Amino acid sequence: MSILIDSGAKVLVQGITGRQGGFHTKLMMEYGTDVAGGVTPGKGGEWFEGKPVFDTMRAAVETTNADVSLVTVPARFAADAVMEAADAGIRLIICLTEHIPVADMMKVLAFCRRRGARLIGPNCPGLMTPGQAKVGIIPAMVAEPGNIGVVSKSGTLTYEVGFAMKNQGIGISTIVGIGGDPVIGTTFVDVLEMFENDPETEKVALLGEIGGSAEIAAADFIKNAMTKPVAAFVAGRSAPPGKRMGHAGAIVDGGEGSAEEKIQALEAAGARVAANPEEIPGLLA
Amino acid sequence: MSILIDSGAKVLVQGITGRQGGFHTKLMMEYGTDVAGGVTPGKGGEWFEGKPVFDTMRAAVETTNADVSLVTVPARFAADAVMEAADAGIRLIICLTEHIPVADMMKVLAFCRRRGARLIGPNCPGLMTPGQAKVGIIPAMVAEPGNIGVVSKSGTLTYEVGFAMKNQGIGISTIVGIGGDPVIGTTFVDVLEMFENDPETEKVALLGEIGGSAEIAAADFIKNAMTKPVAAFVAGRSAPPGKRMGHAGAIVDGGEGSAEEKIQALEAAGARVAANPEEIPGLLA
Amino acid sequence: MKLHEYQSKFLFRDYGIPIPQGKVATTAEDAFEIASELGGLVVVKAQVRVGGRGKAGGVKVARDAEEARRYADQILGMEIKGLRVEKVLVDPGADIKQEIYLAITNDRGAGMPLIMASMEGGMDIEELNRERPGAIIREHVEPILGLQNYQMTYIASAMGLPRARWRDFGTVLAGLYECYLQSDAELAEINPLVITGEGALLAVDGKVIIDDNALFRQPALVEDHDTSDEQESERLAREAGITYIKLDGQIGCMVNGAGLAMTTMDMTKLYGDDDGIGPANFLDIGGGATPEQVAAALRIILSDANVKCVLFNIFGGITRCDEVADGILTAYNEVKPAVPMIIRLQGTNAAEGNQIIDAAQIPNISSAETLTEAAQRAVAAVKQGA
Amino acid sequence: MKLHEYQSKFLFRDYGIPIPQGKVATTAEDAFEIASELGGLVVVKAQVRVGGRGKAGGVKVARDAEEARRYADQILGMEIKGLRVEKVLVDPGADIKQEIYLAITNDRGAGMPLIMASMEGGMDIEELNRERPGAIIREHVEPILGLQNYQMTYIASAMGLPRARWRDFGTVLAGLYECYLQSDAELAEINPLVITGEGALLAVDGKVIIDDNALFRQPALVEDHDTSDEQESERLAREAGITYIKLDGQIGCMVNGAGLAMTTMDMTKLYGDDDGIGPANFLDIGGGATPEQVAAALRIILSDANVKCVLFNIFGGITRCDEVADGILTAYNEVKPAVPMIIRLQGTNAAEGNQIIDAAQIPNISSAETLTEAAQRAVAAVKQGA
Repeated sequence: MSILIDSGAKVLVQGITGRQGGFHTKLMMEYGTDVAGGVTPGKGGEWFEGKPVFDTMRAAVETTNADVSLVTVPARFAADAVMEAADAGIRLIICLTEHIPVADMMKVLAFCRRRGARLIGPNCPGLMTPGQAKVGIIPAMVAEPGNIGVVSKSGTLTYEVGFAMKNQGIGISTIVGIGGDPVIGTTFVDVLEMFENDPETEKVALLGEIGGSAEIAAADFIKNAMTKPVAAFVAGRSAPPGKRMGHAGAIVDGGEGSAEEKIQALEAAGARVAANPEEIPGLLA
Repeated sequence: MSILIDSGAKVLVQGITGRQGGFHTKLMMEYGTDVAGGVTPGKGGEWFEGKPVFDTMRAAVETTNADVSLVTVPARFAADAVMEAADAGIRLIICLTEHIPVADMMKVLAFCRRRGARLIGPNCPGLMTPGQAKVGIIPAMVAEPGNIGVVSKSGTLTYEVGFAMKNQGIGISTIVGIGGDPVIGTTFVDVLEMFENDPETEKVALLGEIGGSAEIAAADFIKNAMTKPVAAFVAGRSAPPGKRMGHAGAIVDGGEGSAEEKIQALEAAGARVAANPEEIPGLLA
Repeated sequence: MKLHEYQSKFLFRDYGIPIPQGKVATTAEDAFEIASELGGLVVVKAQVRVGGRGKAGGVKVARDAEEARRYADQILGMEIKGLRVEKVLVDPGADIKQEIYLAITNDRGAGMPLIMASMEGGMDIEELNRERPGAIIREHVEPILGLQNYQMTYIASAMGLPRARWRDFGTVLAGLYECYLQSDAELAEINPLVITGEGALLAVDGKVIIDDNALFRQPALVEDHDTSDEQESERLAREAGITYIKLDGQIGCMVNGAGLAMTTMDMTKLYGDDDGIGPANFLDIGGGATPEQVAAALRIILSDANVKCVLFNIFGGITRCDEVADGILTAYNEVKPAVPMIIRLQGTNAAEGNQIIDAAQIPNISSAETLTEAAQRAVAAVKQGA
Repeated sequence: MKLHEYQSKFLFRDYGIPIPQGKVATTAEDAFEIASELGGLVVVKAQVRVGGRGKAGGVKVARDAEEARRYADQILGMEIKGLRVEKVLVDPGADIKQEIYLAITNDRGAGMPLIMASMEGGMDIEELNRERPGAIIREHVEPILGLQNYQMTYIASAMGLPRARWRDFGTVLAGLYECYLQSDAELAEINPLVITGEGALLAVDGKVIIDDNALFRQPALVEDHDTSDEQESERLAREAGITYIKLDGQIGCMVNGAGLAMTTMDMTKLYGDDDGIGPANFLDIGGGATPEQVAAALRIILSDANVKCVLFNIFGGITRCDEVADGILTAYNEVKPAVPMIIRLQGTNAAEGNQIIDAAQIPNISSAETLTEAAQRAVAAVKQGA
């Protein structure tokens, strides 16, 4: 099968009538994702690409029984949108929106946990289970179905690695883009655990980067709880300390979060760490 | 046995060096309650009646492994004290303090639920399992051990009924004073459920009053889930609507919360409702 | 602490909620001045803190300032449900297209703030709730988290508010929640919240009740507390720090503990109702009342001319009945009431307490054993005196 | 957004935290004036937003105003870790009895604010954490609930603060939490928080970093943003809305996506490090960059005289590589860089994109197939040019 989503996922798009929301809704539908409708407050009753638009998530969930939502609304409204989804009973919320203040995310995360909703992101490209469904902006062309699980903090780097794998005939069970923000809903460890328990996943590719200690926690998990092989890459070996490298979370601060310590921890845990992401397919073959 | 507390309960008193806290600590110890110590910020390291005083609940719990706390601090500090107890891992918190703002209690209650702590009160006389332990201000003389569970919104009315039962040779398994505030940690239904599941409790006396709908919920529970007989009294039949009768919660408002509707509901549920609390022992005999 | 309509609305205004540009008058002349300033149709509204002002003739629409003066003159000094009208609010007439109900209250059972909203405003919410409960949208707010934007959208959408009003409604609701929160209100109600002919929202009537336990952190509200319509005896009790509520019966009750105080009232009614006899008041003297407080309480009870008998009911738990008996005698000697007094002491040192009372041999004081006996004897004393 | 020490401390003052009565000087003469006003011992502190100012000679204790002038003259204009000192803070000397560390930061892993406190302040927290981690008290704050009083007592008690200081410490901590919260800080640090000889608390040094994502709701902080120590190229990039960070290498990088941009940097270093060759910058042009933005980015990259080669690495996902190729050529024609440029396009319409680049037949532009090839060729180009 896959983790988190499969062809049975029923998806609502929050901000479906927005530019980004609408564009990716079409691409998701083309890919075969079951988009049940969307929400734009004030536009309830309209239709978008043949799908109903609702004013509220509560109404949308009641009508469609959707269980997954994709948040594409601007940063100022995104925290509210995620909480609305969690409150409406959505089990899996994928938040693409970037530039959400960390203080808001900390509240949102506590709220989601209390409501039993899993949040992916924010500031992430979303999920794709090749051949079944995609929720987010990962391009269809970067992966074919297969047995490698991919989890990553980064967007285009993931596409790059997925595409390289595809070119070498290696397929993917699920790609999970967890995002590069400091506070995110789902961590490497969460996803590694799911892949470990997923019968369709044989090996895992982990794409990390500088900042924070999520890769160190991942290494601990790999060492203590994983039986499946892991190939990894950590971006930012050439990044200077104290400078934020694009992603809000990508900063080596007070000696914490350097690529070196992460690579060392991953290698010590038995992961095979590539110096060049183009080596990843080789490490998984 | 009993519900909520027995002779094994290890109790911390928050505000142990205060006038009220100190006075009742002595009475509880005389009764045989295992008071492990107390907390008064800034007085850590002192002793009270041979028991250690701590600065914080965290330190007190770490040192004593106490599982019950009694909050006796003034209203302005009580919400913080309850949260401190819940955060320190206390399983059962009894809050005597009256005049705590409802807004504070709503927050405290949400916090206690999240921490898995049960709160009794506020503005309640506490608990007593006759012959074993008492936590709170219920006078030792009002009850002997036995098989009647007593749950009540009120203090002196409970003593009155307990004393009347004692004079007729009827003993009590546990007395729970849940308090007369609008928002309280433990309701009639919670306590009825515990009595229903307690092998040492054979019958239950419920002492309610006007205001809110806790007695209606109790009636529903008695009807649907209780096998043990319940005798009840509801105070405030002569109270006019729109006037608050002493307890912050005792007000008939917008036609809701009258004694008549509560009595009707309890009778319809099969409870025997006394018109005079001095009839209660007779209804339980 | 219940606020007057005018106070509630002025408070709403502080939180960005639009209200009519009215003012308060204490004389008919003032009302004329305000109505003249406002021009056109005005509404003259009695400021008393009870429901049903309209039915009692306390709310009148005046076509001009002259008529406003006339109505104010009628309404000022009027008694509504026992309360004297000392102030009227003179509001400009509103062009009402739709009446909305909007309130935030504490939901006791859930332990959470509850928002109630309905397009069928104007009428009594209890009445609406009985007749068409489905017309009321209910939404809880997580007390720690506070009101979220999506909840406002949900309420507006679920109640069927026209979309063009959503934004303004959100402003009003957010303001009302902030008002409820910052004022420690147990109720903050706008009824009706009006949609005017031009599509604006306007809080035409308002009701705010503040949590008495939170008054220590609401100095501004306490300072503005307007008790002009309060009963004299309740004012005295409030000033003495005693919880006293005047009732219609003949038996003055003095009890320790609120639940027992209600019960004592109930007992007098249980045994006296057939003869039209019942409690004259609720009074809880609490746990550690001093003789001075007992005396003050006694004076307040006796200030009610209906009182024909005083019933003391004390259950001594931590409190010792002998000390209470001493206190009662001290108070007696100070106040010297002429009416019969029944004293029932039970619990800790009850025997000693009763001995003290009996030993004093005061002709109009007698002690009783049980609550039942005490209540029955109080009823009998009233009947005898009648 | 990192605040200067003086800004951090002035912000603290707004939240009731006591700070020294110092002022900022931009000239030695100003420093003399301030020191004269303050009287006695003063500390002259370089205002640059990097650590290690003291070791670099940017912090001096002056015995009098004359000495303060001399030190200010030395420090102003000094370069510390590549940043020019444009301002000094002149603070009165404090009578230091004890140095405390106190900070609130975002704990990423827990997703909660984390308070860190230690009686061993003054030194670097990372150093303290390595050497004596047990000396640091750590306490999480529930993000929805906020800091509670009992947590303050716990921290004061657990860190071993003398009891006489608990109340003042509570005021400072509550103020710092409020500051952290209201300012959307990701770090609010006082180090040291000093206990003076008289037992008062004083925030002698401060550091505040604001969450860039929250600047939209921090207009006052944005307005006060002091970039006097910012590098020219980074200022230009910031104004153009491009994420650019200058590094020390020779290969200018232009990439879409932050992770891929870091990776591209890493590849140039992987293949060039042996020859002392590496990335000249981090630059993420994002998803939908216009030709104008590409041109601006190119100009910024080339403003760095170290740059000997530019490497474009674009993975076209939703973005189409042919459109990116057009954009690059437009930018090229505008900027006309003389250095060699390696362009690597992959993903959607990569073939078409490469065709466009090749067809343009610009001598110093060549396309590469893979990232590895592109990085290796960029390294080779730098070596050839050297």
